[in-house]
Amino acid sequence: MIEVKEPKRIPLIGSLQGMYTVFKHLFKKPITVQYPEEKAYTPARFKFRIFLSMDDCVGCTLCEQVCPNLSIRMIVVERNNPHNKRNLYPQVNFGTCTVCRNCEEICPTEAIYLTHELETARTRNNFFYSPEELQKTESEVKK
Amino acid sequence: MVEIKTGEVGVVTTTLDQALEWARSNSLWPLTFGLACCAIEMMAIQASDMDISRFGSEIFRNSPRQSDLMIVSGTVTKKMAPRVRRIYDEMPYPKYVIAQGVCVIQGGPYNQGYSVVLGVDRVVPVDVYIPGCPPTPEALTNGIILLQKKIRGEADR
Amino acid sequence: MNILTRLQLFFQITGHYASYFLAYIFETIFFLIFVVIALIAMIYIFRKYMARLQLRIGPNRVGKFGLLQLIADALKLVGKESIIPKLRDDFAYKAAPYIVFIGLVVGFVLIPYGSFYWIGSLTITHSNVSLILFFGAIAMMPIGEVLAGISSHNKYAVIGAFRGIAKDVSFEVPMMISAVALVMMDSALSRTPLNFETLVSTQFIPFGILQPLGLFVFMVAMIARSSYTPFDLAESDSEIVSGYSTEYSGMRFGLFYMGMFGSIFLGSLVVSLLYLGGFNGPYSSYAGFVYLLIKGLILVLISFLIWLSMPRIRVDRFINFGWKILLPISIINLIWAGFLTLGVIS
Amino acid sequence: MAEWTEVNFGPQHPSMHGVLRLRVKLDGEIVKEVEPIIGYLHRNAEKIGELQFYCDNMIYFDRMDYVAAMNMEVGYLEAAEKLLDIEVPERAQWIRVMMAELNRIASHLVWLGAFGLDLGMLTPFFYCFKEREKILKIFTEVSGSRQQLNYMSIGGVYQDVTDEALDHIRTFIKEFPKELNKIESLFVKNDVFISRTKGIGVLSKEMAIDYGVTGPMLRASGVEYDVRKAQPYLVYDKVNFDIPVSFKGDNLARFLVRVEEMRQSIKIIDQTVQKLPAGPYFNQKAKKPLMIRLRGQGEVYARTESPKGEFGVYLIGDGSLRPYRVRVRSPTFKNLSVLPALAKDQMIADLISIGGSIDLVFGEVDR
Amino acid sequence: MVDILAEEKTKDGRKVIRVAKENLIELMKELKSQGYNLSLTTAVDYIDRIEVVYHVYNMQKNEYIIVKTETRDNHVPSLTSLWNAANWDEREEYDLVGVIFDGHPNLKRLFLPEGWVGHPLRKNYDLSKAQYVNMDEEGNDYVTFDPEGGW
Repeated sequence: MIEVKEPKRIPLIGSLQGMYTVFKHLFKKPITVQYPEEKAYTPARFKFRIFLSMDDCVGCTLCEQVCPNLSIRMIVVERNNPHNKRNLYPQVNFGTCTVCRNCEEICPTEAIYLTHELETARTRNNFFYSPEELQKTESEVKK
Repeated sequence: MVEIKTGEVGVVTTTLDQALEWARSNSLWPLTFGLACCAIEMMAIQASDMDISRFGSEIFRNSPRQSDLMIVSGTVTKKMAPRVRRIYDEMPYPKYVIAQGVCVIQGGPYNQGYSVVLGVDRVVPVDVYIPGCPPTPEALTNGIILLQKKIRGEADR
Repeated sequence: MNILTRLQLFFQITGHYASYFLAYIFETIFFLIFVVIALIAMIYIFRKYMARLQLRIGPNRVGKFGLLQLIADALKLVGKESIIPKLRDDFAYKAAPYIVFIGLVVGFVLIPYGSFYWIGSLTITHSNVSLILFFGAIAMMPIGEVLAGISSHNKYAVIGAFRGIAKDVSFEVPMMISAVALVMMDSALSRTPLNFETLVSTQFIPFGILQPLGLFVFMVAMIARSSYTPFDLAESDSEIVSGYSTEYSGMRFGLFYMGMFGSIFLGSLVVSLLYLGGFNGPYSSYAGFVYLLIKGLILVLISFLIWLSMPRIRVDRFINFGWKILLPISIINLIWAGFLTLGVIS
Repeated sequence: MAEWTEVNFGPQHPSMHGVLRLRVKLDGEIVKEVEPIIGYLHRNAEKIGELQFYCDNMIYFDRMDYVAAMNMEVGYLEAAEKLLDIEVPERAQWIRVMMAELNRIASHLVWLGAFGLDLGMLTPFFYCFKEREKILKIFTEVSGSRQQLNYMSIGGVYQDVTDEALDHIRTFIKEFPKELNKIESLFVKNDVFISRTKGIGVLSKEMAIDYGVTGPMLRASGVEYDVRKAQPYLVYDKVNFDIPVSFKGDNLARFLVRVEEMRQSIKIIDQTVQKLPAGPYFNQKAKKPLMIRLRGQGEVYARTESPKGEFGVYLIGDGSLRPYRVRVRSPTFKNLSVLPALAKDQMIADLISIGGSIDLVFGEVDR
Repeated sequence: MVDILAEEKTKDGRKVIRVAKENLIELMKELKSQGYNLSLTTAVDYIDRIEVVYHVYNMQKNEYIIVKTETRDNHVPSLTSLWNAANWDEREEYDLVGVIFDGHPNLKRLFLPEGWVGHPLRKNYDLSKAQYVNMDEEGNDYVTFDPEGGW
C-alpha cells in the first residue's frame, strides 16, 4: 500500500509551469497522419472486412452457427465445386457484422477470412454481400 | 426578355448554390453527441492522430442549434430514440446525419434483443452509413469525406 | 496627417463638403474591412495555434493552408437556417447579438492605432475623453450577452446570463480602479489624461513596468471580459451547454462567436496600449502601428495559451477572487501609483 | 420547494459521458436534489447472453465497458472457464494480465482526458489520447481490432503475442512514465484545478462501503481493497505491485489514485514482459469446432478488478450449450448510485466535476 | 440464531446459505453485524419459482458468501433498510425480472421506460412481440405495441 499525497506546488508559478509545458509543444512536429493521402502503419493482423474464397468453402455452416449476431446466412449458389456438394455458401450482412473474427477462427478450411479493407462507408443502408461479392475488393463491389 | 432575366438569375443561383455547397461541405460542425462505444472512436478522430479539423469539422458544438452534423455514435435504444429525434429536430437546416457503427445501421450485435432500435434510419434520415464495430478513425474519416462528396453532389445521393 | 485628411485630399476635386462626406464613408468601409479581417485572422490563428499546441495540423484542406476555412464557415453560417424559439422575448432576442457586435466595433473605433508609413496616423476617433468612451463601449457587450440569455427562454441560457452578471460585477470595479491609477499618473504628465493617445505617447517607461499589479488586474479583467477559460462562466461548455448562446443558430450565433474572438483581440490591443507602450518605439511615426500589432499579437497568443491550458474556475470562487484579491490589489496599485505621481511632480 | 428550478442535464449533454440524464433541482447555482435517470443505453446484454454460445458471449462483454474491453474479457472468462472446467495455459494467463493492465492504462487515460474536458481544460485531452493511441496500436498488433477486441477466448488467447508487439510494449513502458508525469503536472500544478477538486465531493469510508462503491473511488476513500490483492486471479499473486490509497476521499484523491494506478500498471506490465513464459497459448480442448460445443453446469461467480472497480460475473449453466442466466455486477452502476448523495448542496460546477471523477461508462451502467 | 434451510458449496467453492424469505432480513442483519456488505443482488427465474441470490462479502475476513432465498409469489423483503447498495440493484431486478421487493422506498423501473409490458429476463418473455417507445411533450415516455406510434 502506498498513500498518494497531493504534490507540492507554488501558487501561480505552478500554473505558469503548466502553460510553459503546453507551449513547448508548439515546436514539436505534429503527429497527425493525413489520412486519405498517406495511410498510417496498419499492423498485419488488423482485420475489418470479411472475404470468402468460394473454391475452398465446403458449406459446413459452422460460420453461420458461430456468428453471434446472425450476420451470416447460408444461401444456395449453383457452382461447380467438388468439396461443396450442397452448394451452400455464406452470405454476409456487413451491416450487423461486429468483426469478432469467430467465423475466421472456426472455419475448417480457412475459406472465410478477413482483410484490412476499411473504406466500406455507403450512402444506402444495404450491406448484404453475396458470396460472389465477398470475393471482390471493396472498389470492385461498389461498381 | 423575361426568359433571359430568369436565365441570368438562374446562373447566379447555381453559382451561389455551389458556393454554399462548398461552404457547407467544408465546415461540418459535429454535435457533441456520444452514445456508446463508437463515441470513443469519435473522440479519437478529434485527437491528434486523425485530426478531423483538417476537413473543417474542428468545432464540436455542444448545442444542437449550432451544429450541422449529427454523428449517431453508438447503439440507439428504444428509450433513447425519441430523444435522438428531438435533438435532430432541434438542429437547423441544412443538417446531416452519419450512422456510425453497425448498431446504428441495423441493430448490430443487439438485433435479437428487445430494447434496441434496429437502425437509426427509422428515427432520423441518415446520409452516410459507416459499418464496423466500431469503425476505425480511418473508416469514420472516410465516411465524412463521402458525406462531403455527397453534399457537393459528387457522390450519388 | 491622418487617414481622414488623406482621403479628403484625395477626394478634394468633388468639393469641400462632398470630399469630407466621401472620406468619412471610405474611412468607415476601410475600418470595417480591417475589423472583419482582424476577426477572421484571429479565429484562423487560434485554430492553427491550438492545433499546433495539441500536436495536430489544423485546417489545411480548404484553400492553401486552410486559409479559406473561415470563409467557408462564415458562408455556411449565413446560409444556415436561423431557428428562433417560440417563447422568446422577441426584441431582446433579436437585438442581443447586434448589441455585442456593435459594442465590439465601437471599441475598435475608439482605440488609437498609431501611425503607419506615409499614411500617417491611422487613428479614427480623436476625442479628449476616448478612454471613458471606450470603457462605455465595451460595457455594452455583457448587456448583449445577458439579454441573449434571459430572452431566449432556456434554463441553461438563464443560468449563463446570471453567471455573466455575477462575473461582470466582480471584475469591472478592479478594472476601473486600475485604469484610474493610470489616469492619475498620466495627469501629472499631460493635460488631457483621459485621451488614449496622450496616455500612450506619454509612456516613456511602459506603465506595465511601473505598475505590474495594475497590469495583472487589467489583464485578468480583459480575460474575463472576453470570457474564455478560466473565466468563461457565462458559456461553460461542459456545464451549461453553451450558456447564453444556447438557443442561437446561424449568423446570430456567428456574431457571438466573432464577438468573443474580437474581444480577445481588442483586449490585447488595449492592454498593450495602456501598459506596454502601445505604438511607442523607435521610428514610431512610421512603424507605430506595427509595434502595436506585434505587441497585441503576442498578448493574443498568451491569451490563447491561457485558454488552452487552464480549467474553468467556479463562479463563487471567481466572485471571491474579484472582490477579495483583485480589488485589494488594485487599491494597493492605486496607492502605489499615487506615490509615483507625487515623485514625478516633485 | 416551488422555488427550485428543475433542470434536465442530458441525455445529450457535453459532460455526461454518454447518456446519463440528471434531473437536477437548482436553487440558483446550488444543486438541491439530483435524480439520475439511466437506461438510455440499456442494450439487454444479459438477455442476449442467454441466447448465445459461451464463446459468443464475449463480444457483448467487450461492449460493456467499452474503453476497457480486455478487462471485461478477463472478467467473463474467469467465470466461464470455471463453469466449463477449462484450464488456461500459463503463457495465456501472463498475456491476459499484460493486456488487462495495458487496457487499464488506456481506460484511465480516456478518463483523464474527459475529466480535463469536464473542467474546461482542452489540451490534456489530446496528450492523453496520443498515449492511448499507442496502446491501441499494440492491441491492433496482437488482436486485430482497436477497441472491441475479442482477443481472449475460452481456454487462452486467440492469437499469440508477437515479438514485434512485445518490442512496442517495451518502448511504451519506457516512454510512458515521462509522458504521464507531464500530463499529471499539467493538472496538479494548476491552482484552478486544485481549487476545483480539493475538498469537493468528499466520500467518507462508511458511505462508500454502504453504497457498494469499489475500485479507485473506494481506495481514494481510504479502504485498501483491491481484488487483485484480496483474491488474486490469473497470475496477480506472482507479480509485485502496490495499491495506491488516499484518505481524503475527494475528487483530487480520486484523481491521484488513478494516476498512481497507471504507474503501478506499468510496473506490472514490465514484470509480465520479463517473466512471460514459453509454451502453448491455447487450450486444445476449446479449439476450433469444439468452441461452440462447450456445456456448462452449475453456478459460478467470479470477481475481477476492472479499471472502474470490482467487476463480477455470475453465470448459471443448466448443462446446455448456452448459459441459463448471465448477471453482471458492474462497478460503475454502484459508483453512480452515490452521486445524488455526493452532489447534494454543491454547485453546478461541482456536480460536473464529481460526475467526471466517478469515471462513468454507460455501456457498463446500463448493460 | 436464524433458521437456515441448507448450506452448500458452489462449483468454485463458495459457501451458499439457503434461507426462507421470512428469515432473510434477520439473517442479513446478523451478517451485517459481523461486517458483511452487500455486493450484488440477482434474481433468477426458474419458471415455477424465482430465486433471489445475494452476494455478500467481508473485507476484513476477505470472505465471500452467497445467500439464497426463493419466492413463488414474486414478493421478497427489501434490504434497502440495511444497505444503500441494495437500492438500485433491487430496482433493476424489479425492472428486468419482476420481483417485488416489499419495503423498497422507490420501486420504479430503472432501465426500461415506465409502462413497459412484461419483464424481459423472465423465461416466458416473448421477444417476438416488439414494443415501441415514444415521448410526449413533457418528456415522459410511453410504450405502445404499434410500430407507427414510436420507435
